[in-house]
Amino acid sequence: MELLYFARIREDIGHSSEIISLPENVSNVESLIGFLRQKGQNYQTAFENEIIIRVAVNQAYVKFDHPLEDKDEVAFFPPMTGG
Amino acid sequence: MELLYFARIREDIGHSSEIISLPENVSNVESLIGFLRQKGQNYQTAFENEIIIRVAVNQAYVKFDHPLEDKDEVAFFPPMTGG
Amino acid sequence: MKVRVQQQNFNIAAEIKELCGNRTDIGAIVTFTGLVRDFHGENKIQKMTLEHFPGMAEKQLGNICQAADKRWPLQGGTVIHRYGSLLPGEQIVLVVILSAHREAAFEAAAFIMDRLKTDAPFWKKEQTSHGAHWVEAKDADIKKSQNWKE
Amino acid sequence: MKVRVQQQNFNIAAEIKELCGNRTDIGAIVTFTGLVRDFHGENKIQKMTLEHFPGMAEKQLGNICQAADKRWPLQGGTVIHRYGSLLPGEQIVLVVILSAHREAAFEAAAFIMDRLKTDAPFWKKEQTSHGAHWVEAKDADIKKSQNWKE
Repeated sequence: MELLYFARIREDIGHSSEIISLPENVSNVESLIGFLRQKGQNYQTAFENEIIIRVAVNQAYVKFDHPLEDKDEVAFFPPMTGG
Repeated sequence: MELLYFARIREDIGHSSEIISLPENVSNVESLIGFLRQKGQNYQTAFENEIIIRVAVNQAYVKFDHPLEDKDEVAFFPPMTGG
Repeated sequence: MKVRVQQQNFNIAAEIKELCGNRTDIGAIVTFTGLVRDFHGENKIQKMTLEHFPGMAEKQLGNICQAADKRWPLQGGTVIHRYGSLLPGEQIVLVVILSAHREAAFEAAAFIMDRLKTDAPFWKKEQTSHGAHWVEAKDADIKKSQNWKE
Repeated sequence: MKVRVQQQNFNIAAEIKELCGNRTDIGAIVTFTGLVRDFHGENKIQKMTLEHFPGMAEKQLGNICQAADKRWPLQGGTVIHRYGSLLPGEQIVLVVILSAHREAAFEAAAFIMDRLKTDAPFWKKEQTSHGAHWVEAKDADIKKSQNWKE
């Protein structure tokens, strides 16, 4: 599973991407965030406030209950501010 | 009094402007149109349908009951179609 | 805002550049360009002739711009309307609006075009494959026609 | 419609020309240009950095254009969004819409900008006289945030 981070979340975590194996107890976006929070203070800070976290799986926006597979690309980022 | 004609009205009448003295019984736009209608078939055709006549006195749009003075510039034209 | 009534063509990039100069406080630029279309209903347009009321045309466009300026927080703008003979594909009218906010810029540009259509003294004559004729105004409502603001 | 995500600047006249070519069936061109402003509230902006999600940015802009095309009778369009470092006064985004009718062109351009703001993966970071910070989205509504279309 490839994880991508953008903008504030990328800065909080300290890198822009990583490859992980889908953890046993991770079935959807919500539980993936729970898993990532345990990886360290930087992840805790990045994922502290779920209200300002957006997720795209395979480049399509999804809700936190979206199921995940090991082949997915999962991107985390704050609300968008382009234009 | 200077009279100006534009677009279809100018073509119907056959010229684009003329100078007349304010006729005795002409007090407003409505009665000026009545006076002009008597000047010939070309004027009758031009002013046949009041619904599609617009008037500007001294370059400001007015209604048919607008009073007139000899020093006024009165312009007649059809509904506008610019843009 | 600037108003121009002219026979010659205009260049949108040059107009924007002249308006903006070196300003850095502008957030949004909305432009509208109106072009001569090749068909009007069934009729193929060969040429379009635009007649106008010199002096009053500029004055009315100025009034419309003033009304827009009162209504929205704008940072400048330009309205150019051409007259004379135009071929299909040629530019007729340009509206450029600057604002710190996009909603204001969009609304003001649309407002100016709507007002311009009914309030600015221009008349289109189409030369078609079936002869020449004056374009009819779209809303020939009697009440509305005599209800103009003084 | 065409979508481009690029670092380099763009030229509005060149984009319009490329879209229109020698076509004579277009009645209206509406454009929106978004610029970097020198102030955000009290903060003087020195620089703006735009981050984006490569691939997904293009895809989302394409989706937004498709939605506009379904909704209005359009004759073509271009959306360009820049990324990287930009100074106050520089261009960020361009939307060009062609249509036979002005209402459609105005509405489609406004729609694309509204959707782009919330749906296209771009993020602005401002370098100000009081340090650098990520620009916050304007509607941080909890419900809305988790209610995205799949």
